[in-house]
Amino acid sequence: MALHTEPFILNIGPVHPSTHGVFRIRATLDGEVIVDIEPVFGYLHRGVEKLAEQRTYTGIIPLTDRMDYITSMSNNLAYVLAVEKLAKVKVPERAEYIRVIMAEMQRICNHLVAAGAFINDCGAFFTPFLYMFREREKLMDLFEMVSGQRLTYNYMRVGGVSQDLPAEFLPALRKFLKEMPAHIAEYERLINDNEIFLARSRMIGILPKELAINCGISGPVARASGVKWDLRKADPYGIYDRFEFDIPTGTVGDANDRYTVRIAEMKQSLRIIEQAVEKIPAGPVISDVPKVLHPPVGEAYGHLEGPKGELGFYLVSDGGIAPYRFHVRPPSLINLTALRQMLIGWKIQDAITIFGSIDITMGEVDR
Amino acid sequence: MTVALAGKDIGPQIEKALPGSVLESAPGYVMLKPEFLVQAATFLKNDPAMAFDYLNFVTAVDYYDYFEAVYQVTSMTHNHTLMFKTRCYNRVDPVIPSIINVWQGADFQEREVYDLLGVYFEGHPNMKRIFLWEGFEGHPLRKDYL
Amino acid sequence: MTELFANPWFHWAFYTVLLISFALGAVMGLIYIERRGMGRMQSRLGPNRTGPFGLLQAVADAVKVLLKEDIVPANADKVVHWLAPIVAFVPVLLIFAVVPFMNGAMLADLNIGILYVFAIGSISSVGIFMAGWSSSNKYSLLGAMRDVASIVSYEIPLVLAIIGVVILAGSLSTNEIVKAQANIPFILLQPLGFIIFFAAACAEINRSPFDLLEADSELVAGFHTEYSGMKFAMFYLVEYAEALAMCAIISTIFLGGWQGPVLPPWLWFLVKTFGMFYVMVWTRTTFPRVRIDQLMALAWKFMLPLALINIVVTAIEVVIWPTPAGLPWVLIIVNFAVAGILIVTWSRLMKYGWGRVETTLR
Amino acid sequence: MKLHFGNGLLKGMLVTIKQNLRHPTVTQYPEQRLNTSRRIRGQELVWNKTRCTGCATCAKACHQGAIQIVTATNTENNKYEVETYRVDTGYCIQCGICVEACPYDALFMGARYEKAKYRRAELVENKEQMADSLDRPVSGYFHPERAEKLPVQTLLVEKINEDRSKE
Repeated sequence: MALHTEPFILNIGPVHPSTHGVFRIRATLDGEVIVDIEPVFGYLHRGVEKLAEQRTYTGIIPLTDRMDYITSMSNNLAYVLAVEKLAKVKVPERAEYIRVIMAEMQRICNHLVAAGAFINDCGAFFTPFLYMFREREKLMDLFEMVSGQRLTYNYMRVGGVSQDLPAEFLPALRKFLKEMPAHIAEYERLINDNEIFLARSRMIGILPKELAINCGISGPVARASGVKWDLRKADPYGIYDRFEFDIPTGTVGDANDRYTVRIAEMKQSLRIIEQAVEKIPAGPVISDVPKVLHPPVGEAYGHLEGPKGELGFYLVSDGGIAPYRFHVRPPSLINLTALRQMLIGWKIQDAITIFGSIDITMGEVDR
Repeated sequence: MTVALAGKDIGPQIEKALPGSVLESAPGYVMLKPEFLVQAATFLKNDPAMAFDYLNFVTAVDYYDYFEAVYQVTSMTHNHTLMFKTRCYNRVDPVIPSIINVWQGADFQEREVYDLLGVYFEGHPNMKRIFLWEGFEGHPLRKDYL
Repeated sequence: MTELFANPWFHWAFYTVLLISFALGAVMGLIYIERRGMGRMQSRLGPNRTGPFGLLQAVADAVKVLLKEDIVPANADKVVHWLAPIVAFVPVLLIFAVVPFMNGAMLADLNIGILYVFAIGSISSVGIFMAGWSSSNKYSLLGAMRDVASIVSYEIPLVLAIIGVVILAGSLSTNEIVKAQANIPFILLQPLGFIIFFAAACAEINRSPFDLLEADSELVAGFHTEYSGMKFAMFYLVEYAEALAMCAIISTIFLGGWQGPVLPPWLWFLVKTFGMFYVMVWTRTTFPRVRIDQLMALAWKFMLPLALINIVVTAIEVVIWPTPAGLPWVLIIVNFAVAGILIVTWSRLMKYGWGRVETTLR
Repeated sequence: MKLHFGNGLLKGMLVTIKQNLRHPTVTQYPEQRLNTSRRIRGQELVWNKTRCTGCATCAKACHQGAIQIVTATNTENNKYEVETYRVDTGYCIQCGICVEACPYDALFMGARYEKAKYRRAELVENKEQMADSLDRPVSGYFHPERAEKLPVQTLLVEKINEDRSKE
């Protein structure tokens, strides 16, 4: 006699240790196996797009800080790129270099959080997480030195950056660059060969290449599936065409590939920063831009390769001081498109692992 | 460098494949008729010279007398990009066909547009509010919402 | 004094008080070791504010938790919810009855001591299942189900791993086993048995990497999600008392218990127990958590056959070298070689990336 | 797929146990304080009465609407002066845009950060509370000449290296 069983609905979230914020997965379970999921968003919706329609172009920059609060600097940069495209503003050379340094530091910062949180989701009790946060702390010190705050930097400005680097910044950054490879090696020793970690992450949550492209997935998640697409190479914004770096890609697109791609990207970011630090010229850091900007009527889509994927801003200007329409292309939200396909058939524990390997920030998903 | 294809060049090609589908071929974008949206999108995705396999974003803009849906697509093989748009003049009950069957990436974004602007995407299997709760009145990103 | 101990009632009363105070006191020590040791390994300090070196942190936590409101969920099965922590706690305390602190210094020198340990020890999972079931919380239920599954599976390799020791010692009494280790601790003669026992014990008492039932990253807190105040403290106590009991058993049967030079026997016993616990803390700090089906697979496909092979090998060795005199180097080398070869070859049979189930909504 | 069971586990365990020999990263906060950035954007604004002309550029620049400024002519000496200058630090997000906007260098970010209050109303700061004074250190945000006078920021990169060389 077959035992009578019933599907079981489990709400993972919105307040749950592993949902990276206030995300909710309404999972239908058959025992421990996930039969169906429905992602539920909106617990952190603050209406950024509506708020931005009433603010000046400069006043929006702090809002972008608060979207993906782990990668504020990249958000600032993406928005500023869009406005510069809209208003056709030139950026001084030194500011371009500063932007590259900041964006790559932010990428390392984000990948440290992402990798640490991912291993935590695999069940490690905070050790890799804390090791990675130690290095993130060093980076945040540098960000604090430059911008005055540790998380919401508000540093980029239309036409450059708000202030020049302090004198003690570059020596400190060089010191960091010197010691960081040893730390990355330490993380790799700690967890990369760990059999339990491999068993939990390898061949788990496979995202096929075609599905990744079709779902508009970008960033490390897409690259882990073998999509060799990096806007820094494909559509070099700023001065990225002057730097030499590789695009690490994965082979199968499993959770472990997403993790290793992030670790490899950190090394590439270090390479870029090293080159930028070598070549950074002196000069002004902001071009002559009016404090209250009136871009011409039109529209612009500025995007960059953010740490989580393609982060874009679509701006429509009606010639006023505030954008007529401000739309964000949030990589965190769009990378979740394939979540359902990735999760079905796996166990709850795998669901947490796979979800962690996508690396989202709820501030950006819900905006 | 990604080449931003001019709508002026692409518009006639779409018009050739699907007669009567293009309303306007501006330098920056192609304006499509809503009825032909899904067919045009399929053409753009499957035509080997276009091969727009990657959907950057979907959004909509409220221009008071009409809603304009904006799509940006990129081809990863040819490394070029195109923006196409479509318009819906109904303000009470705006409907635009969904392109989720062409690019799955439109899933959450179309829901977001529906939630915040009230443009219903026909053919989307799960067209309901995404950020705001069920029963929320109005669509906040409309210009007349206060 | 000796006559006094000869009186069974006095013996019983003395050891009961001693064991309860030892269990409660040592749990404080374990919590301190866990938090400080883990803190240092994670490049931080751990609690260091309450009392000298933070020694009183566990006391402060206990007081805080006892003062908290006791919340019972509205849909909970109240009686079972209330009984669960007690059912979980009592068997753990009973294990200490057969732990020899010194030669013969134990509550009851049962001639089936080892068997008693495992018979009693697994009862606490009933309490855990009661907790999970009665909470009427889905996470609790999942955690409790996982606990039952893991206990049922891991009892077998746990007991089988010990049989090698029992063959060598020729007795089931814990005190006799310790006495048999006068020359050489059994960890050297039974390396494979030790590894299997240690891993299975970690699974049995739900310590990392097998802490699936309270897996904080997926099940919030597992079976005790809905517990608060005093009852939560009980579960916390159970967790560490179980760890203490297992460490005591491991040091008794594998590390030579109270045997050791220079230091007094009871101190040797404590050092070994706490040292064993530090190893558990160390593994918890380093390892991620296995998945539930991997946990089962590890028990049935890896540990069970290896434990059986270990018994066969030990039996053959006992027949060939009946009473090894002095340090049996040949035996040690053979045993370590067998353990290494078996683990490496057997692990090649396992592979990554399985576990996806094709499902349809029924 | 090759698998030597235990190899990676042991490597990881070696890394964690080695941490015992290294200096912990943490700082014991209330007793042990690190120097903050010279450009720190603390939880307050510092306002210089003499330099302020009451032009309200800061209030316009503030996208949070946290700054309230009322100017009036003093009839006695026929001077234009600031009657009210009020900042609701509860609304303020410390973005520093007002400081950048001020054309007369009259507004600065404060360097203090432990400013929790029990009531929301206490978060509103008026002219007197915001005035430039000695117990209200001014941060060097957007004012490099002020930044030079402040102590150098303690950097974790340097701190940990120092500690390691001592061992």
